[in-house]
Amino acid sequence: MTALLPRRGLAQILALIVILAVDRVVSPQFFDLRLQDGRLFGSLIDVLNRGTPVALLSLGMVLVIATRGIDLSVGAVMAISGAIAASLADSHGLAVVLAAALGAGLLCGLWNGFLVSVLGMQPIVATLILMVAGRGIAQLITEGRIVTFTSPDLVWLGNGAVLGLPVPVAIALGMLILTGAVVRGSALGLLIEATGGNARASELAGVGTRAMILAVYVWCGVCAALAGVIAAADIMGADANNAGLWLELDAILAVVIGGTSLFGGRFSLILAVLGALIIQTMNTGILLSGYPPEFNLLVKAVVVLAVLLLQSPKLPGLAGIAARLRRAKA
Amino acid sequence: MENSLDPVPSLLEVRGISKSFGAVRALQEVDFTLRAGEIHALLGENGAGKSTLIKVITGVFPRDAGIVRLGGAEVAPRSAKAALQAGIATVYQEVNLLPNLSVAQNLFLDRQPMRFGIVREAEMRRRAKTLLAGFGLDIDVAAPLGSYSVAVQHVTAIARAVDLSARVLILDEPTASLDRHEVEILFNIMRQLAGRGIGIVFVSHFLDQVYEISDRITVLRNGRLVGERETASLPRLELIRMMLGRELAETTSARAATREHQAREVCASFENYGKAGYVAPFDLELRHGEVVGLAGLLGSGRTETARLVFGAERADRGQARVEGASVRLHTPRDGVRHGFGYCPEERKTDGIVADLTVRENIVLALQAKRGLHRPLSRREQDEIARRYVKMLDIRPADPERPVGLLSGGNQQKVLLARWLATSPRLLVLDEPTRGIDVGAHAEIIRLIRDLCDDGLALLVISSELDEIVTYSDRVVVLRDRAHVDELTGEAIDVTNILAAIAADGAAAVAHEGRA
Amino acid sequence: MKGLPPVLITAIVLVAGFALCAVQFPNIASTRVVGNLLTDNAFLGIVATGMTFVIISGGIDLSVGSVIGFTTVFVALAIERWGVPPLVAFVAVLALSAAFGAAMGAVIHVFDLPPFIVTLAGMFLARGASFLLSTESVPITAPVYSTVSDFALRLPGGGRLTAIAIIMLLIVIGGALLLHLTRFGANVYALGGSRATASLMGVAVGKMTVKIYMLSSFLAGIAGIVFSFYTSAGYSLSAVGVELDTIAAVVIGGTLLTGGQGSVIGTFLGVLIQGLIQTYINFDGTLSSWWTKIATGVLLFAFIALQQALVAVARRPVARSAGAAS
Amino acid sequence: PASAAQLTIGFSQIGSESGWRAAETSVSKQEAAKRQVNLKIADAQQKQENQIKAIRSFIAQNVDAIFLAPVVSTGWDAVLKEAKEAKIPVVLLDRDIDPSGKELYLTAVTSDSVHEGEVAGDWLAKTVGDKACNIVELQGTVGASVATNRKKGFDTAIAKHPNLKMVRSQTGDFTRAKGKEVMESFIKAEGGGKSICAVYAHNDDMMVGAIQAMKEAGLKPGKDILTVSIDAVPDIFKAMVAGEANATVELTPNMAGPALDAVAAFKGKGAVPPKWIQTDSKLYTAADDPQKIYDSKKGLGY
Ligand SMILES: Nc1ncnc2c1ncn2[C@@H]1O[C@H](COP(=O)(O)OP(=O)(O)OP(=O)(O)O)[C@@H](O)[C@H]1O
Ligand SMILES: Nc1ncnc2c1ncn2[C@@H]1O[C@H](COP(=O)(O)OP(=O)(O)OP(=O)(O)O)[C@@H](O)[C@H]1O
Ligand SMILES: [Mg+2]
Ligand SMILES: [Mg+2]
Repeated sequence: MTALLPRRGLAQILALIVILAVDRVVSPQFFDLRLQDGRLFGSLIDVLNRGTPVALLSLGMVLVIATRGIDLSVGAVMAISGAIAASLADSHGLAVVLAAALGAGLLCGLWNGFLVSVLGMQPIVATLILMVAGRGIAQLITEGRIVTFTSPDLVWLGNGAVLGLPVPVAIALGMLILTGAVVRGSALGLLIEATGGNARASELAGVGTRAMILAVYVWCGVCAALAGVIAAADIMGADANNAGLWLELDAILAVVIGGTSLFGGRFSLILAVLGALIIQTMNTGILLSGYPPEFNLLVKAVVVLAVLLLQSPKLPGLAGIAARLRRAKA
Repeated sequence: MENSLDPVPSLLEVRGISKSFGAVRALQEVDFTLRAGEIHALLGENGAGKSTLIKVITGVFPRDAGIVRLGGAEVAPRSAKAALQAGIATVYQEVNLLPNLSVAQNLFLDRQPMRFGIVREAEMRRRAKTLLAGFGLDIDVAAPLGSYSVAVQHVTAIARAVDLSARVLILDEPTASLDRHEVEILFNIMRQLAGRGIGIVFVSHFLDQVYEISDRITVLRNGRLVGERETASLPRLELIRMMLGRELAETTSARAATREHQAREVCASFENYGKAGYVAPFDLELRHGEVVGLAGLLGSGRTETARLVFGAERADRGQARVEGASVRLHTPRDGVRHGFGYCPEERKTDGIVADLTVRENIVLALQAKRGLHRPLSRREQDEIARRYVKMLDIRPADPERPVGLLSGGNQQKVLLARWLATSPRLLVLDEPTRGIDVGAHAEIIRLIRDLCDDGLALLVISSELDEIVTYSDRVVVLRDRAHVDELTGEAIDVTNILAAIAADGAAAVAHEGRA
Repeated sequence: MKGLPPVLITAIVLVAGFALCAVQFPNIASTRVVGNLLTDNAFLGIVATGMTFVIISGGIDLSVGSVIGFTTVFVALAIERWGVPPLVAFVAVLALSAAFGAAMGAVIHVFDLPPFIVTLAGMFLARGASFLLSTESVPITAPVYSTVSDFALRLPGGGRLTAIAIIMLLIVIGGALLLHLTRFGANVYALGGSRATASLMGVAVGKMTVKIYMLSSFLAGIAGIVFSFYTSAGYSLSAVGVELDTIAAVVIGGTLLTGGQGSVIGTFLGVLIQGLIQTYINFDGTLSSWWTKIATGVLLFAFIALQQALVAVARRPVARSAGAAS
Repeated sequence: PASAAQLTIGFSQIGSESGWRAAETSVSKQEAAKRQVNLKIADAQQKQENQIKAIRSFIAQNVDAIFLAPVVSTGWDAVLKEAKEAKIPVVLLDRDIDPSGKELYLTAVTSDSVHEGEVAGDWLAKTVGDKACNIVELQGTVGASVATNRKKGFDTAIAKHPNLKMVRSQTGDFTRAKGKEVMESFIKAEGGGKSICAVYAHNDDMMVGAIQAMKEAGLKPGKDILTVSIDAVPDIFKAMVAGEANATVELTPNMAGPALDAVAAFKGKGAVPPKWIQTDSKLYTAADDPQKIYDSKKGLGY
């Protein structure tokens, strides 16, 4: 299937290259890599590692957005699953911890999916409910403090390395492949795109649109829960107050940078993840640049606008070049 | 075609218009001339470029080459608004006014009667009412347009354009969802406007209507101008040859005689089936190899019957059986599972998924039927798509093109392909030939027959009584959301159907189109 | 009138909620609390009015919270540090915010980009700009400020209808008139029905888009000024997250996020419902930080679910008499 | 006059953005329970407008006193005036407000966050001595007054020592995750951390994250790189026990205790407290038996 490969990712790849180049300018050692304690070490690895939570979120978010939905609760779900994982980590095995945390994410997704597909609420308010209440639930679990743990298994999830890569990065990669395999290996991808493109027509064609919508919110919840576990494992503690705070916006941004329309329909998993990497490359660059933090948001705004303009259908820039290249090839 | 020697001054002159969408050359050096006071039919197969020409003229699409002159002066409207201001009013093919606005607002959008910067709501409604009355429509103009049937929406769109038209009125398939009576009213109005010197462009696939109303005809084929003729001096067969570039195979022979429809097995049956407030309970038997036509006026409940039969709407009484076994038909999925198919009448909102490709649209129902775990491989998909693109002559023959970019008629064919691909036992077609050109129309009717010969059961809704008569083995007549009559065999002809529809004497007056 | 039934339903939900709260805490049923409700939510009511236009037109504006923040900082600095007369500062900042909104609208239209993301960039931009102006909160001591914040119409029963509450009410009324009685308003609905169709029908879609976002930012600017009256200060972190409260208020008020339907009055009721939830939680006073969040979520759910149930009930008889319309 | 046993006090708390804040809330409850005061806590979720609403509703409920932990220093005049009109005394906790509001509150129980920064800076200057030292700073949330003040205090303290140089400063939003991420990039940007001699973090949470980043980069926090931060939350003492942190400046979570005493005295005997009850900004280092302090703080709700 072509779907895992970017069919139209030229603009995104170029954007990433440009930002990487700018990062190299503001920080000469940006591309340095060395091996230390069996893991790679360098700014590029930081980009991958720090980009992992948003990349995971965007894997779920892109499917939700493909059905014309949106999930504002992912940040709160991260907080919940992180809190659960941290509270159980020192008394239970990793399997139990993961099952509980991901199970919580699944329930959250079910709730969102229920509100949207069965009760027919507008996705943005339906998930706003859990966005507000979910963080409360997470804080309830931790009672507002930072619950720390020492369980080496869980710590490994956040800080370990496989084949030189940080474990979170390997997990994100695994999730990308898994999601891709499930979505594109089955008919799910087509049916989701049909549902998002025209729910009424799809329903009449026999597509179980409600089930599709439920499924994508559930998956989004699971992805968010996984991101939450990783975020907690990373700092060896669950910070229910701040974990995942405002990350829903980054995830949505990543999906849109990845070329998926907020009006549903066509989606690309790999480009959504690329979108997350673009955001993180920019963030890491800002941190390395040494500019005062007052500038962070301004830089972010300018970069986001620039990346979007690159993709604008109306701008005879990259999109045009890409189209011409494709035509030349065809 | 050089018209400079024309005695009648031309009102709208189009010269050498070209327009490409990527690799698709939709128009190539097309000329078109509209005189003041004439009704000019613009004809051609599906995808010939009629709608594109119109949109280029009104500036909705930028043109690649060519000029447009209006009343001798060159114009180049950059938007629909500019075209309106220049005096060109248009009803586009996929009309669709704004269903969320009231009928009155739709009629007077952007030109509401104002006082002190405030819209004079009452005045606007009064004018709307008067305007629609001219079209034989007496409805509550304050209600949202979306609460009315497609036909009412269509009439509203036409009324708006007519009211707007200063010099040129362009109607792209205005009659596709109107019935005879409304078409009559429309034609009367068109004649009056033409009498006032307004030039009218009329697009239609109904050749009868073209001959009834138009003065001249321009034919396009594959984006090129084929010719311009006086209607009166152009024989029908010649016209068809111009449009298709070939002869049309004979299709309209009577059919009933060739078939015996007694000994056929029942495919699906419905007893006392209905839904309160939707359609009165009815009995209906659909047999393998048989075509059942549903006839009735707009709003008589044909679409509703179709939706109940397919499972798109849930019945609240009665019993449905498939091959003798009683079944539950609560959702479209149930229908699909039992081997039903349904082409809805509103293809844009209920039919196509515009962003997806032709291939994906064609395999959608089959995939939904097979379920998630048995995905069609890309090769199977390609093959299915290729087969049906060829069988139905979908143009352009590119399965990877987003369906939304196809012309209206070709979209309709994609929908048909979607259901044929599921090899259904029962196919419900709601206005299957709407917007389809003469050639394809003949193809589809032949296809319907072939399908029946292979044992498919068909339930077809059409406002074209001739069409219904051509292929139906039985005709069920509806009135006021109830099945009122059933005609079989020799009894099926247009006169009898009309009589059944009008059994209460007042034929075709009820235009309470409110859904 | 179109849009009336949903508004009515929202009103019923509000009144029912208010009655329930008053049963538990009789103090709630006082003009003081009602006056507070209006004053405390004045800035929210103002931005929500603008947001209603944006959402009905099928868009969204995430930048409003940041624009409020920027406005407060700008006004405070202009008055206190640069010595500009307050009135001039107001005019300047309103011009600035209107231009900002117009720019966002232009980008959305010209480059055909999703409003969600363009206004998200706008949100970063405006917040970033206010950080550049000042990261410290700047108190405003100009006499106008104390005059305005001291002004209040006394209501019977000890309540106060403050100047900013009055400004908000005027803007809500003005917004409602603009939306429901003018050509501009009709075009807003048209855009929300379908941009493409509206354009085919001769609506100048580009100009409308620019104007709508301009209106939203302009009202966010007014809300910022009101906020600066409310707090007598300018602070770069003020009104963080207000965009979500605003969107929630608009949607609770019966406006469809997909555009094409809704009303300013509904939005106003939505703002009051949110204020009521807040007041209830404050009156309870026993809730910890987390229970506050959970309770807010639960109440939000309850209100929306109640509203949807009422809508479903209200729609049923229609369906029975005339079949299902889409 | 009401006796302390019958007092109802409304407390407008900022929110629960950090462990320290949670501890302040729970200590306040404990202190109120000790004195049998009915404490109503309204959580503002970090929003000033919510705090103003909360105060208004406390006034509407006619409480005996109002505690306010202001999220920002400005903008309280109007609502505090209302409280004054209603004759309800207001006590500020943890943070001060703009001077213009001086006569609108009874007293303020706060620490001096500029001073906290100074204490941290002074400790660093003393510890480093004459050696050249490159410092990196993890700031709090941009625009938060505590962050501004702690930066100001620290900058003043090190300005007197030309050998101390601030080389990088970026915001870590007061959180562990951001603290870790920012520290990671500082390490990369400063040649693997070799040129960094000390980290100053505006709160302990960010420092805990930074310590992890240093460890993962193969550095030894507390030895290769000195650490000094503020708040004195339990986890930083744990790090001290492990030799990974050097110093912290305490911000006591018990602001309510003195405040309750002041209100009780005022209500009972009409005793007017001083305008500012300053809490101690005590410096803790590894020399102060961090294990014991950790044990004593563990149960406070951090
Ligand atoms: N927006 C578009 N983008 C790309 N191709 C388009 C677009 N609009 C039309 N086309 C293509 O241009 C050609 C002409 O289409 P057009 O809609 O003008 O046909 P038509 O004559 O109106 O057909 P019909 O009778 O079916 O309405 C078709 O091949 C169609 O696929
Ligand atoms: N439950 C439903 N959901 C969505 N659309 C519906 C539903 N029921 C009917 N419709 C649509 O409402 C319109 C009203 O149909 P109408 O009353 O005109 O019936 P009809 O007899 O089928 O007439 P015609 O087919 O000539 O339009 C139809 O276009 C139909 O597609
Ligand atoms: Mg056409
Ligand atoms: Mg119909």
